[in-house]
Amino acid sequence: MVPRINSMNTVTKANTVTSKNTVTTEKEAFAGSPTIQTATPTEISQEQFALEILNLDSWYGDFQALHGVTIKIPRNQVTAFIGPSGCGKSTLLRWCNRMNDTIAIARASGTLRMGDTDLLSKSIDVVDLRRRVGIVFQKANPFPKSIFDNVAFGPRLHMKANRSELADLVEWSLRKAALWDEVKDRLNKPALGLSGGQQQRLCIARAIAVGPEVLLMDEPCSALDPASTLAIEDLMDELRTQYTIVIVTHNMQQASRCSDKTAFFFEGKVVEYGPTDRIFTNPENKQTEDYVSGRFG
Amino acid sequence: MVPRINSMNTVTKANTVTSKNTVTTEKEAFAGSPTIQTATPTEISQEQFALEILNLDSWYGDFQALHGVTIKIPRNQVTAFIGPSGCGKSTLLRWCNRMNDTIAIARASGTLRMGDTDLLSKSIDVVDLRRRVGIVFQKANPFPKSIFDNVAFGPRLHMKANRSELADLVEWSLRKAALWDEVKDRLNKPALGLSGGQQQRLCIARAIAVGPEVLLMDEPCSALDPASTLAIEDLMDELRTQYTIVIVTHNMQQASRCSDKTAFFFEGKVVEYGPTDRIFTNPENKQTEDYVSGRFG
Amino acid sequence: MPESSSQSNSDQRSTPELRGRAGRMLTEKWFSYLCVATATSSVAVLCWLLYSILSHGLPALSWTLLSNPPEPDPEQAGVRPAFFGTVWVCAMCGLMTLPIGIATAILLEEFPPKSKLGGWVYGLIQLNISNLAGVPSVVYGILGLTAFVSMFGLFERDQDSQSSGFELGVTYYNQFFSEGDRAILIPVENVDDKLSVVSEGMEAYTFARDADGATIVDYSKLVPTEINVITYDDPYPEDPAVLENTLFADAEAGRVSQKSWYYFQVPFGRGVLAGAMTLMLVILPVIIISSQEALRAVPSSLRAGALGLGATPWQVVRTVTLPAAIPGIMTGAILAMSRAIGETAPILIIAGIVYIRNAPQHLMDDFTVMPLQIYNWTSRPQEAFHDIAAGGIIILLAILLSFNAIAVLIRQKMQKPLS
Amino acid sequence: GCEPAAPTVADNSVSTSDTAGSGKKMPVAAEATSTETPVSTTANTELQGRVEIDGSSTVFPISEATASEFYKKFPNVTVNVGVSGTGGGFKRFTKGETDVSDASRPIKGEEFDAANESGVSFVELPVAYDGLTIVVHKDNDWVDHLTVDEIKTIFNADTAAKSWSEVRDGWPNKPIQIFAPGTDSGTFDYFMEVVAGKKGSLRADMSTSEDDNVLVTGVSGSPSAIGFFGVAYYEENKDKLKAVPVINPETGDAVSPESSTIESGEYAPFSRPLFIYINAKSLSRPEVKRFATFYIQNAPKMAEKTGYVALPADIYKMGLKNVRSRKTGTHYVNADGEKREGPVTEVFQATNLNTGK
Amino acid sequence: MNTPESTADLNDRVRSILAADRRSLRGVRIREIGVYAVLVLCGVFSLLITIAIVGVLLTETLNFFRSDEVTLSNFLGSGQWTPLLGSTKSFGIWALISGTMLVTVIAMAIALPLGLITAVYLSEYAPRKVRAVLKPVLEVLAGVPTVVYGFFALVTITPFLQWLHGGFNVFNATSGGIAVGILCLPTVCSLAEDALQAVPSSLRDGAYGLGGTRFDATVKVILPAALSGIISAFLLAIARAIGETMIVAIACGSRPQVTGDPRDEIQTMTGFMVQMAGGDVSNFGIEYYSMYAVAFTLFMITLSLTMIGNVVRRRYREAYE
Ligand SMILES: Nc1ncnc2c1ncn2[C@@H]1O[C@H](COP(=O)(O)OP(=O)(O)OP(=O)(O)O)[C@@H](O)[C@H]1O
Ligand SMILES: Nc1ncnc2c1ncn2[C@@H]1O[C@H](COP(=O)(O)OP(=O)(O)OP(=O)(O)O)[C@@H](O)[C@H]1O
Ligand SMILES: [Mg+2]
Ligand SMILES: [Mg+2]
Ligand SMILES: O=P([O-])([O-])[O-]
Repeated sequence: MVPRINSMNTVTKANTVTSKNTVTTEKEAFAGSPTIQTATPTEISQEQFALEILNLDSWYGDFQALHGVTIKIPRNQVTAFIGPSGCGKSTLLRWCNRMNDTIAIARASGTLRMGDTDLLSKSIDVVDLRRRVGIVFQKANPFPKSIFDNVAFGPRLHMKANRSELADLVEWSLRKAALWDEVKDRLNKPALGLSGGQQQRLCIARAIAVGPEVLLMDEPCSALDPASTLAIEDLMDELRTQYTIVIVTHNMQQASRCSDKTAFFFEGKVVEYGPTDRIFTNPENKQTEDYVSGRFG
Repeated sequence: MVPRINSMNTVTKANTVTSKNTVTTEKEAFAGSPTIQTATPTEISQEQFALEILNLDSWYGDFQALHGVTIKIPRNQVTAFIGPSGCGKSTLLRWCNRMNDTIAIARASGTLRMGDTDLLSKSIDVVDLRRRVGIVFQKANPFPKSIFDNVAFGPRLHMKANRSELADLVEWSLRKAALWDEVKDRLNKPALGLSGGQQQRLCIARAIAVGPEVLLMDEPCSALDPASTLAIEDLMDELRTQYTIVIVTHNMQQASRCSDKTAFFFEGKVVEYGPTDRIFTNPENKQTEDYVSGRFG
Repeated sequence: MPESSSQSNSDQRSTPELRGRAGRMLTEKWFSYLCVATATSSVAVLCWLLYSILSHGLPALSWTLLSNPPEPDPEQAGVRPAFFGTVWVCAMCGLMTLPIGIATAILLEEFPPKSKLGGWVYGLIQLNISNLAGVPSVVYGILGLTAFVSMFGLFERDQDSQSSGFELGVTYYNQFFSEGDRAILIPVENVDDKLSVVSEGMEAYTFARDADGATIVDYSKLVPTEINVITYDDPYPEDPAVLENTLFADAEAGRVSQKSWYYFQVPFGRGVLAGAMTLMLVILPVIIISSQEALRAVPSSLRAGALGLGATPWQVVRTVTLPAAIPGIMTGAILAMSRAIGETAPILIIAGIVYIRNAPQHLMDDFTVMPLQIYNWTSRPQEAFHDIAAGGIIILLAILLSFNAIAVLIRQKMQKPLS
Repeated sequence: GCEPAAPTVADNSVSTSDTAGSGKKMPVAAEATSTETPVSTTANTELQGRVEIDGSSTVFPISEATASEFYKKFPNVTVNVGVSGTGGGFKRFTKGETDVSDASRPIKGEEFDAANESGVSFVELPVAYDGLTIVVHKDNDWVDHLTVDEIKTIFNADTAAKSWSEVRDGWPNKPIQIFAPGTDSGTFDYFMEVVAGKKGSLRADMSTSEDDNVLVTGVSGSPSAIGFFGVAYYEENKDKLKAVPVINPETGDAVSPESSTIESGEYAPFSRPLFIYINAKSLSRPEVKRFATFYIQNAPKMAEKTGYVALPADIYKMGLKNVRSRKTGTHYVNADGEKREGPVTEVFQATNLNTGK
Repeated sequence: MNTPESTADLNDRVRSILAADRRSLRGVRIREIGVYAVLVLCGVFSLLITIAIVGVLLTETLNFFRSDEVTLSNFLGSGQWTPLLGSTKSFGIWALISGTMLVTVIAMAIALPLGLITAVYLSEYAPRKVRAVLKPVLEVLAGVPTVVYGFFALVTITPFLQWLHGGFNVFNATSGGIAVGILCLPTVCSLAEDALQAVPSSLRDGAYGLGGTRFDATVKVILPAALSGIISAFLLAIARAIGETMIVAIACGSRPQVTGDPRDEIQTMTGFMVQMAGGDVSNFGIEYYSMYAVAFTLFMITLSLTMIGNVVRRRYREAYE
């Protein structure tokens, strides 16, 4: 156990440095991204931000979970949301692809934009939205089907792909999720036979198989062991070249290792938002400082 | 919210210092504790340790949860157990008052002594043991009865107290648990109407009402907000003058704030055990260092 | 709270005496004895019940009991028509109830109401289902009698018309019985026509015969035949071959019909369909509730996963929730069906006590079911009938136990962990 | 097979001879075929159809036994026999729902009217004698016999004896429990007419059931109980019950219900005929016609087999003739709608036939 | 497959796949609406059943009361139920209700204590192996058809009772009551056990942690906490006993009377309905309608019991929140 933990620490540190330096240069390595047909080059130049959240309020029944949240999430970077439990991180995330629609008492007002699309409007097609904004949850939730069927689930819903196209797509997604080599010989085995970390990567593969532009991750590593966490962090690092990633985490170390920007939430408000380096080394706000230094929470 | 958190930090720091210095002197303020009739003065002088754990192994079915654990828990001090999830902290705690008897598949071998009593022996009277070794759980679990009945529950089982004696005992316990002022006007209201923090303090009051010598606390604050956590920490600080306290916590800050000694567990073994100051500032073991500095877990 | 104590320091508090342990331990012991004794007596009751049935019924168990129709002579009596009646009724009942029940459960669990009014309606349906589950089955029997058997009296049968209100899946023939004891069948053109007068040259059929000369009663293999019509003045034919096709000119016909298994008429009458629909009322709430529980047991993380991939609610149900819940639903359905098999009162109300020799042939056929046959025999005073009733009970219990066993198997084998 | 029995019926060959439904047809030819052709001895699978029977529980054993025998000959004919009591059976029969109605009393005027109204005509067939048997528990050692008056004391609504000591001095002071057929029963009607007359009524605190088996169970389980039903149910349960001899009001003798006394009418006033009624329209169906003739031919045998008593052969002959020639109507209701009283041999005469509308 | 070139190929291919036409959302949406409509129809079906029950029972009951021979005061105020016999017909529903009540009381005297204590045993005391055997056994008991219990009552319980005490009738309330009690026992047991199991184990831990014995934990903490669940289990069992038909039809007899003597023959509401349907009357007349009036009364009684049960259960759900 000991060596694994040590190696984890070293490797992630190295990664963090690399990725941060290469964010801008790697944007060009865009070919092969499924987002290319929806995000045309002109659009890219127009907007720097994948998601713009302006003054968003949100309620569960009478309880206000978010108070005037304003965050602009940059394209092709990793943005981390941190904050104590119950501060509204997940709520905000779940508005970004309208997963909150499944909660009858959830309401929101304010602006939540993706390009020109108002994500909060009634008329928006949530099915299409969710294809464009994928989500990965805290607990890996593979379907009780085969590995192949898990990844092919989304494409089957949305595309008129034939068998070989589907196979290509599954392979590609699993490769992207760094899972291909581990599962290529047992694609027809039940996904529930995979380990926790593999399951979580499978869920990521499943999410990218429908070609989303944004990938939301709600504490994707909190149920995983250190080695799997490491694998997921590496994966995020690779995916950021093609996807805009938003990650919620309770693990300060993780946030500082993996993200480009960090937002600190407290009681439904964004207390501080800025480049990760600054938030962790030189926070402007006393609360932020207390939190990131582990003095409360 | 902001001022509260700040004050919390300052207050607890101050407390920690005081309490550590006064541990030995406050031992004398022992009169009036309900434990007096079982713990005679001669016994006190004989033994420095409330609990002696020597080479304890424990299994759940075939799974070995503890491997040769050896810890001597000093009398009238606070001992903290820390370690990643699943490392066996709760298991050890639950052997100390044989709560593990309720789990059919749990077994243990080794030595677990309280004074001269072998706590693992078959012949031991677990009912009396549990009176002497109280336990407080992670999630407050007040009975769905009135506040008074909750606190009086233990005494009614164990003592031939008349009504006024019972009332005295309840008041005394609630005062000790720093809850009396908040609930004295609604003793007959349901305990479930209290806030989370109050409920947890009620559970502590309930535990001390039967006059235990040792108080085991299994992550008593993990479900609480910062203010309630602060209140519980203050309470522990006061109780250490009369009780031996063992606390399991995931919160490094809490362990360093409140405890006199700390044991770090990893995969069923005690990796390091010693004075809290040393464990947190100058750990001997690499794993311990990684853990307390938040690098893994 | 005495005033003094609120002021006084805890240190002056007197400590009450500890209670003796012996008394508590004694209570503990006796209570545990009581529990064990009670649980044992519950098992003992079951054993008594089983013993009482086995001791009566085992000697009566025989192939005769399985294969014979009920007879006045207990030695000869059997449960065949009742057995097939049960099979028919329960199969029909399952076919109707499962889709409706599962659909209702899906509606309530997977399609949350979108508006206040919708929420109100859902609440009403949910409340209604839990109430329906508590309605005694005999009340359903009475409802079935009015609603299905007689259809509120809306389709009173016309005496002179041969047909009922509405029919489907039936071909009528006029059946004559020839002088040579053969059935001569003449197709009926118009159901309301009066019986025809026979004349030579009519389109007529007889049943085919196999090599041994035995009749094959099969309407699809009818053989066209020439009929020979005579009057009383004609000489009576001697030749058996001729006699077989000979009818008197004033011969009268009976109506026989070839009814497909799906023969359908309105009103249903006391037939299989009415029985099945009545049982449907009885077990529908059971199936809805158990399906709801099965659906609820599917972790919502799976739903969230599918929704997050852009699946519509129905796609979520079809591809994720329903497959995951199927073992649970099946288990519930099987248990509900075993309830249907054992139900007596509603069937008794619908069908009455009848002496039926044949297994039902189609949806509208008269029927009896195993429990009803058992009830019938139970109410006879002779011991011999009690014994064959017990034999019938053993058969019924064997069916039910195998149903339960299947349910348990499904629960254990097929129910994969979902997360 | 049923060939050898049926001693009182001369025309035991009808099963093949009546095929065309013609009364004019010569029995000669038929007789010749019936004894020799194999068709009559082996099962005939050609005949199809169904016969729907409902009604009296008293007649049920005969119908059930007949249906059972009939099935052996004609396995493709479905015969369903229900038990709703005579009255219940007539309610369905007069609406045309059933082909045959069992009855332990003749049809009543109002039932006849109902049948006429709905266009149902029928052939009336007496099938057996029954002795309405009054039974007590087999351990009952005090009831040696009962007079009609004592029976009235027990059963009449106005006297309604609570205990046996009220019935006759010297009998024990035990409560009387009564098990009686339901009000839809022909037996009930018959008993009520004899015991309570046209206007009176029977007491209300009796356990009633349309199923005579339940009555047997009841009486055989209660030492101080009394009940009544058709003799067949007593014959089947002789080991559990004791039949009470009834004092014949004319002769003053105590008479038990036995075949001889029932047949001779000595078992008065409780000797009575049993009937079946056959819907004339159904009778044109070969299977019903077959069943009807089969019923009549085998009635003596079946009656005896089930514990009843066969009627004089003439009555069966006449019944058969009525079936063949479709002589519909009842002999028991006169033109004014009144009931015609008298022994069956006198009433069941062609001259008495009331064909209705 | 694993060579870099093929991976590049794969990227190209996938790009074109992802760029290809999407499935028409319109078709999906239309199907969605269609499916929803079907589901709603099925959901509404259960409402229709209730409407039909109430409608049928109410109309026929009104027909019953429209008759001159029936008055509401006689129906609700009298204990004489003689629709078929006697000089004057009397329709006093209390004769039937009292029979039902007698049977129910006897049944519950058996089912409630036995069921509850067995549930306590299963939930708190039984070793896992015993539990693994006992639960299926009780499930089997619950699945046995009611005619079987009726048979058992008539053929075994009644002779046993008569052997104990000569005063028992062949048909008596006790025999049927005992059989109904046995029938309800598994219901009570499994529902009460569910309620006990639903008590969070943290409460158990709390009680043991304070030095409580099993008895203390069970009687002082778990039973009170599960009380409303247990009560709703009891109510359900009572409703079941009231509605039970075949057992009472076979074993309790057919003499409607107001009596407290458990050895006596009685008739319950359900028993009367079976007697009617078993052929005593068909389709006409006041006696026939009386069957509906009785059914309506029965329906109202069981309905109110389930309603109370629902209320109790709802309150119980909130208990630990
Ligand atoms: N479905 C819901 N109904 C009502 N309140 C809810 C619901 N979901 C969340 N909340 C409340 O909204 C607030 C914010 O919840 P949210 O899940 O966004 O917090 P979070 O920051 O993600 O916390 P965690 O780190 O524990 O996941 C909390 O107070 C929570 O209690
Ligand atoms: N009842 C049980 N049956 C089987 N295994 C158990 C049981 N309770 C605990 N375990 C296992 O024993 C190991 C130690 O568990 P324990 O609860 O002592 O860990 P812990 O250190 O308290 O963790 P946490 O911080 O999550 O409470 C874990 O691997 C756990 O899975
Ligand atoms: Mg969250
Ligand atoms: Mg723990
Ligand atoms: O023979 P009955 O059933 O009408 O008495």
